[in-house]
Amino acid sequence: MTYLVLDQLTKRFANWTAVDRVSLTVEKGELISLLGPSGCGKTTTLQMIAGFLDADGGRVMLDGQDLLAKKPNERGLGIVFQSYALFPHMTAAENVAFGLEMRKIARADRDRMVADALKLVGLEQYGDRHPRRMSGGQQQRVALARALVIKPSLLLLDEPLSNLDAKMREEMQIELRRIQRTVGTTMILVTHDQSEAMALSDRVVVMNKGRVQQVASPQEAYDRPANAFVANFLGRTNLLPGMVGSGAAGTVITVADSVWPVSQPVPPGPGALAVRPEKIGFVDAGGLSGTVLARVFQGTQWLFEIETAAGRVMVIRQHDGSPLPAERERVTIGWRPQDMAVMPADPEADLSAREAA
Amino acid sequence: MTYLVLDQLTKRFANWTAVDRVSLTVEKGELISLLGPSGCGKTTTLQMIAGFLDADGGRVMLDGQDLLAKKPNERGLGIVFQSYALFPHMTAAENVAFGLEMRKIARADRDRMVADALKLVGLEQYGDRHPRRMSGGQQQRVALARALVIKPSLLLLDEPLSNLDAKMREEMQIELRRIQRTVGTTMILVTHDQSEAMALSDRVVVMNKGRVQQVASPQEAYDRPANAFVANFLGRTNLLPGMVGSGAAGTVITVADSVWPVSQPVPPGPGALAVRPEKIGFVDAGGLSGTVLARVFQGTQWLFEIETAAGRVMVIRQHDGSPLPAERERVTIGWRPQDMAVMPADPEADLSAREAA
Amino acid sequence: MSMAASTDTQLQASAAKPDTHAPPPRRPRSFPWAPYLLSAPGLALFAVLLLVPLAMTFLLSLNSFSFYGGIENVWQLGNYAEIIADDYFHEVFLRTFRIAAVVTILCAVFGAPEAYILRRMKSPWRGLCLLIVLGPLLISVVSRTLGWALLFGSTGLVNQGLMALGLIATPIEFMYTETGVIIALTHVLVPFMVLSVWASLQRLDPQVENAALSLGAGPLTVMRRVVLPQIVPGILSGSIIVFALAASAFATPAIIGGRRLKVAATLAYDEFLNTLNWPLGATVAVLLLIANIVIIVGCNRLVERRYKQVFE
Amino acid sequence: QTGAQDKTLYVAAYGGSFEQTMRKDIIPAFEKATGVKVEYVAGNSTDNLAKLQAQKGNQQIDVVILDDGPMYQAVALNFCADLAKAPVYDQLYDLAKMPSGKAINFGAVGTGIVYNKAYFDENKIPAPTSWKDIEDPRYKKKLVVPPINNSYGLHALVMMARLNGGGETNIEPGFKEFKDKINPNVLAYEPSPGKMTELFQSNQAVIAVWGSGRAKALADTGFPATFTYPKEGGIVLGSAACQVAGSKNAAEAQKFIQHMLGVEAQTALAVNAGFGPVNKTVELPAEKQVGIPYGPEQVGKLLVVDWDTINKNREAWNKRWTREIER
Amino acid sequence: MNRNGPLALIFHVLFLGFLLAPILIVCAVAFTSQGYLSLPTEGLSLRWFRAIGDNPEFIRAFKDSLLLGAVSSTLAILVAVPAALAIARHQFFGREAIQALFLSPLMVPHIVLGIAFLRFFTMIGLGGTFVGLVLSHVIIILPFALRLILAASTGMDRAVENAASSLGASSWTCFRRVTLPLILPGVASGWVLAFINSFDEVTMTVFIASPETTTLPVRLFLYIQDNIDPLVAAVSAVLIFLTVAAMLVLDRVYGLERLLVGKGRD
Ligand SMILES: Nc1ncnc2c1ncn2[C@@H]1O[C@H](COP(=O)(O)OP(=O)(O)OP(=O)(O)O)[C@@H](O)[C@H]1O
Ligand SMILES: Nc1ncnc2c1ncn2[C@@H]1O[C@H](COP(=O)(O)OP(=O)(O)OP(=O)(O)O)[C@@H](O)[C@H]1O
Ligand SMILES: [Mg+2]
Ligand SMILES: [Mg+2]
Repeated sequence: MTYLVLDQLTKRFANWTAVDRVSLTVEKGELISLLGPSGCGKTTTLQMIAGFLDADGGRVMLDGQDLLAKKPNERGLGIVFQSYALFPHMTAAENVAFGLEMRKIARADRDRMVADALKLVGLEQYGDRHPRRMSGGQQQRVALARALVIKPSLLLLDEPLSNLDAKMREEMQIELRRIQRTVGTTMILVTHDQSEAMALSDRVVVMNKGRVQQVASPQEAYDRPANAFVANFLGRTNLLPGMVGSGAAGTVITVADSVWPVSQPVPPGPGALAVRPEKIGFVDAGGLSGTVLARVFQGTQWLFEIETAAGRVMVIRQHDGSPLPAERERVTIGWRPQDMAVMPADPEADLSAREAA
Repeated sequence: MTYLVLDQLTKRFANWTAVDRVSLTVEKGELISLLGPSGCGKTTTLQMIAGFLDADGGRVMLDGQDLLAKKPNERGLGIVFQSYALFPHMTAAENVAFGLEMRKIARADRDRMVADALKLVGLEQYGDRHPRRMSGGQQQRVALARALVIKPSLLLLDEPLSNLDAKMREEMQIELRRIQRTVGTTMILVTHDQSEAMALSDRVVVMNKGRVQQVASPQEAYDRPANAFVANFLGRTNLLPGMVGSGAAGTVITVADSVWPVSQPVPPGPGALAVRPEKIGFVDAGGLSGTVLARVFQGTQWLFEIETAAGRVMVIRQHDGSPLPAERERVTIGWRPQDMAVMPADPEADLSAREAA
Repeated sequence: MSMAASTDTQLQASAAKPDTHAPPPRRPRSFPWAPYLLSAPGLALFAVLLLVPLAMTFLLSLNSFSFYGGIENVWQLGNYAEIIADDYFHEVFLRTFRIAAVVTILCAVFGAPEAYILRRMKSPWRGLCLLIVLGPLLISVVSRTLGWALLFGSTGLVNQGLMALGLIATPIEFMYTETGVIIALTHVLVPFMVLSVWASLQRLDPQVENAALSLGAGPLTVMRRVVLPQIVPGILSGSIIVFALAASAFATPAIIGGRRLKVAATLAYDEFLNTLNWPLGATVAVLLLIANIVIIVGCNRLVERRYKQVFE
Repeated sequence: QTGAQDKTLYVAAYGGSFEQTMRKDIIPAFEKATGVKVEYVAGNSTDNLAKLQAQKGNQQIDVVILDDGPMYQAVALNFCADLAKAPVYDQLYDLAKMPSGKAINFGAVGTGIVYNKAYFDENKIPAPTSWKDIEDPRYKKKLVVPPINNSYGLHALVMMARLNGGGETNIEPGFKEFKDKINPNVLAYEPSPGKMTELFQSNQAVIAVWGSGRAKALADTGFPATFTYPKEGGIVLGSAACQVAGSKNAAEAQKFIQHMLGVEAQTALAVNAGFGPVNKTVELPAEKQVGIPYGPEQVGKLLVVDWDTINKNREAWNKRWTREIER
Repeated sequence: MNRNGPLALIFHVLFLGFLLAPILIVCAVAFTSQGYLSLPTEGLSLRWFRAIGDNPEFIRAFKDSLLLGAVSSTLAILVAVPAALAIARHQFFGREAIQALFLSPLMVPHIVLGIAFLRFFTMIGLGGTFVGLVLSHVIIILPFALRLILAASTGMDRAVENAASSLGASSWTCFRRVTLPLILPGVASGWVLAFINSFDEVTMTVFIASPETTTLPVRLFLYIQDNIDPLVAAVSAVLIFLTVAAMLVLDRVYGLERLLVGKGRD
């Protein structure tokens, strides 16, 4: 059931187009993530949906009604602002209670709901503290509680968890997911954290320079990016130059000292091989050889930088206790052919990505 | 060479002890991360070092001198504020130039350095935009540039990258690391992102409720947490209840339908087995059996939740294309004995963690 | 789900292609009524209660006057011509604006830092000091100037003290001098500056000042480069009030300056009450009003443009 | 009589001690006698004259009391109605009658010199006896003269002209005297009586050209001020009353003016406010006569100025005064 | 919180000294036993304070002034707040003209306004009424209120108001619950300034006040017609005392800090 439709939404600031003809259809109860580099227009898009910025063009339909014709306070949305926008003159509890008061909830119910909401974000003891006296993360959680407590049917979340530690963040993610499931809230989440977007969302919208690059399920966007920008933006990718040619077993691509079978139809000649670092493993033979330049511990995983004849290759291995090469060790790396993608050499990958949108 | 010493630093707000006898020694050129849940006193600690909050007790020595006796503007530190604290009436370039002006750098040099700094944070085109007209991430990068451009010998970073996307974040991390190496800047970084802390820092300081829990290298804190709080805070840990007893091959712990050899000296009786999710693999037999409750895609990895007779167990497997179980599939999980830790059952793990500090 | 998503993508991509350069439908902007509605009550009040009397005053300024005939309903610009031609009036107007300008500057120079200092004071002191700042406004101008006379008169405490100390031989002139008028006006008007800067200081984020400190700026530099530009609206408000009040002040110049130091307001007062030459008095008032508006609106516009960022 | 019961008469006159006297001694008797309620609109002469002009055509005031100078102006501007005939007018001195027949002086004070006796004694300066004494360089910046839009100041100017061979018709010598000889002594040209007292009280001024009534009020506070008529003669300054033209209570207004000229009212004004009685039949006990122009010979000694000439030239003099003397 | 340095404190003390000096002198004069203005050299006396009690019209005028000040400054605030918000956050045609109009009463000598109002009120039949007095005072004190509220509301963070309206607050509620509390320090100081100015006005009020309603300053002005005496000082001293007392009560009941500084700030 189509719930929210953005149709060619556009916003210009003076001579700067912050949001450029963004179109999007969101189903009821869906959780959609907006992803994209800093300054690509995510906040601006949300602000237009919420009604705080006038769109320069395009339409927004909610449940079949023209949203842009409504006043912000009649849109009935919940919003978590990137800058929190807490009421500085109210305590945390008063901040959270505000939306309920507007909905004329009886005093007793209100108090209970506020207490629940504060508990949810782990601030049950901080109800009567003013924002100025709270830490960054605490303020952010108050902002979250304030938006959640009114149980809006559409919730816009602008980097709602950016100042929380991993534990708290995960709890909050689970809460959001639970609310989405039980209350049926439709959510649009702006996040800079790709794993958050991947873990939470039904679909992701990847934006760049004000334009939508791809709308797809997380795994699809990750595994089958629409263009090089998306591929690059969603996690790291190794792009290795090679030469496509015909071997005994069909088309192959030769990258430095290794040869890989190609299943896609690619014209012979210079090409590029794309493979994600976590798909690469250390093999005994039959792969690309190189030297470990650096190994960086990242908690659950190790990041390796390998110097090969085809350039630097990043490799990610899980920190599961299995033996891993040390720095300056000579290694051979390999991957399964189905995990790689081959494309014709394109010196202007980024440019073409923009044009593709 | 000891550079910065915090000695029993304490801060009380009214009846609230935000920072409680924090002691820490930082070497010259070191990059130290402050980690801890939201509201644990990280920002407060930095603010005391910078001189914006008066300490209620304790000392801070920088390079052998008493820092608390100096005025904030004479401490010569660089700071990135959690709330950015940009000068709203100045353009991005003017913001960045401010510190240089204070240092009476000649006009031409200044312009060049500002341009370099803006370029470094990817804002070369935004020099004459005012903060109010910038996105959250852009503002944060201006704040970063402003602190970096003056090349301070001590740099305090309060969640400097929280609003940046993974790509930008990684670039910035590399830059920070480079500056630390080349300029020899000592850095104290507050971050909620554990992988950031792990990847960047020479040592991490884990705090909770105003107290230091552990100071150690990232890997050490991760692999040999000083207490249950640290273990829990740094990445996820499965804590499985079991019964310690004596088997044929020495001490063993029985967890539901599986038995594991114990190498540490643990008294027989009820105990707990701790094992990190990424150390757990799917095995054919000889492990704990259960059912896959949920599998969540997280970009480079998959998170599984397995229902076992000993409770829910989290498992992380790399997204490297190898076949993985589906939801509702019956599986058996296992790990290497050296990757697990066994401790006596402790219902009040959190409390004891606080006392340990 | 994932099927739907991918088709969506396709649709998106193919749909976007053809009209890449077609401008999105423009939304018509409705006329911004809000500001007019908001200022409507004030406008209505002023239109009836101020514009009518002011218009009457303006018409009055076109009349003529003679001692025995009183005000005559003729329409002429003679009064304006008289003022423009007579250098006595030039001197008075010049003095008026000189005093107003100096007072405004003094109030800004002393009032703004005081407001800043007040803000940084601890809780009970701050309220108390704010109250003291309001003090001068609480006593009538008559007793206030009485205080000045007792302090600074030729036989006042200050002069007596200085003479007793042998620092000066003859009393410093204060009463009936321009300096005296300026000091007394500054004394009365500086609270307006403090309060209005105070109101705009409330918005400042203290962390921003901390940021400047951490970058090596001394307290004075912080004030000049970081605080000052942000409180320009407050200083502007204060300056406008102070300037307008100083330029149209009557009581203080009349009492401290005496009749030999005439300013526009005392001039108008004289014409209105002593000679009953209302048309000429009204002309003085109209000219004062016009000059004031030109100066104030000019400065306002200049400052608002210069500090555009802060005013948004 | 029943009609008068709910009538209200608006009387505009000076504030200060005059108001006290009016409210205490004069108005209650009038109210009792006539049953008319009197509302007292306090204000000084210039304010009240301005009010008359502002409310021209729709006057709210019935009786107005002004200094004689402004009263001439009020009459000239047709703010006053003719006085009704009444027996009490026959009991008055001639100087009480104003030429137009529209206003009447109900009290007289004299313009002379006030000085701080304590200061003079302390510095062994002899008491001033002549108008010319205000030119004495010993009073540098210690002399106060009201400006000429005030009657006292005007008197001083006319006096200076007369002493130097001029007069109302030839004011030039007066201006010259002021410009060259008096100006250096003048601390301020101060019209406000309140301010004048303050200058005396704070010892900034020690000598002034002023009125007998004001001087009496100052001396009554215990301040060592002494008033003297210079040997060339003091000048009479009247306080006048008139019925405002267009008054809705004309008859009551006329009655009020007549009431003020009666013996009781005149005595009260003399004793409490220092106004020399204009009613010949008033008799004051000797101790109450101090500082009040009283009796035919004292009143007769006072000089009068020619208001008609003055008013003709007043505008020009004013202009000249502000530009030459007060600059 | 940053603290003030020694230089700042010296400045502060000198500043307050400058402001207080004449006031203290006046208060001292009020205690003289002499019949004229002098510093009490020979013994203190309360005679001039008793003299206030002997002048019941002072007390009545004081009450009138209070009422006038309270009514007119409240009305002025009611009109000034929306106008200030319009000017502070909208760019619209005629903005500067409106601003200049609202400020113009500051720039006309009050004597001129007094006469003009008197003529106008006489014309429309408001002459000598309390309503006329209130209206004329609203006009002359409105600029103070307006400028102070303007100073407080320019540059206010709009996001906070957006947050309120997103939570369902109508424009009015949003104003009442969020905007107003945030600009309250400006509104409060605007009210105080307006009140004080209304309370202190004499040049214009002399013409508009009627015998039935006369303000304290007008009473004093008339009282000193022929003689200044220490009663004026005593009245000032009482005013100061009453103000301080009122502020202390306000502080107890509501919190001066909260009013002038804003809630939840430090
Ligand atoms: N001015 C204040 N008055 C009272 N309590 C305060 C004040 N400032 C901070 N606190 C409290 O002190 C504690 C520590 O705050 P701090 O800002 O140091 O946390 P933090 O570790 O930086 O948290 P976060 O990761 O959320 O930014 C918090 O519980 C906070 O509520
Ligand atoms: N008021 C404004 N005037 C001019 N340009 C603006 C204004 N507000 C935002 N921009 C620009 O519009 C672009 C989009 O801003 P937006 O806040 O939507 O980015 P974002 O995607 O939310 O970024 P981030 O992740 O950094 O928050 C940015 O380049 C920003 O500089
Ligand atoms: Mg944003
Ligand atoms: Mg913090």
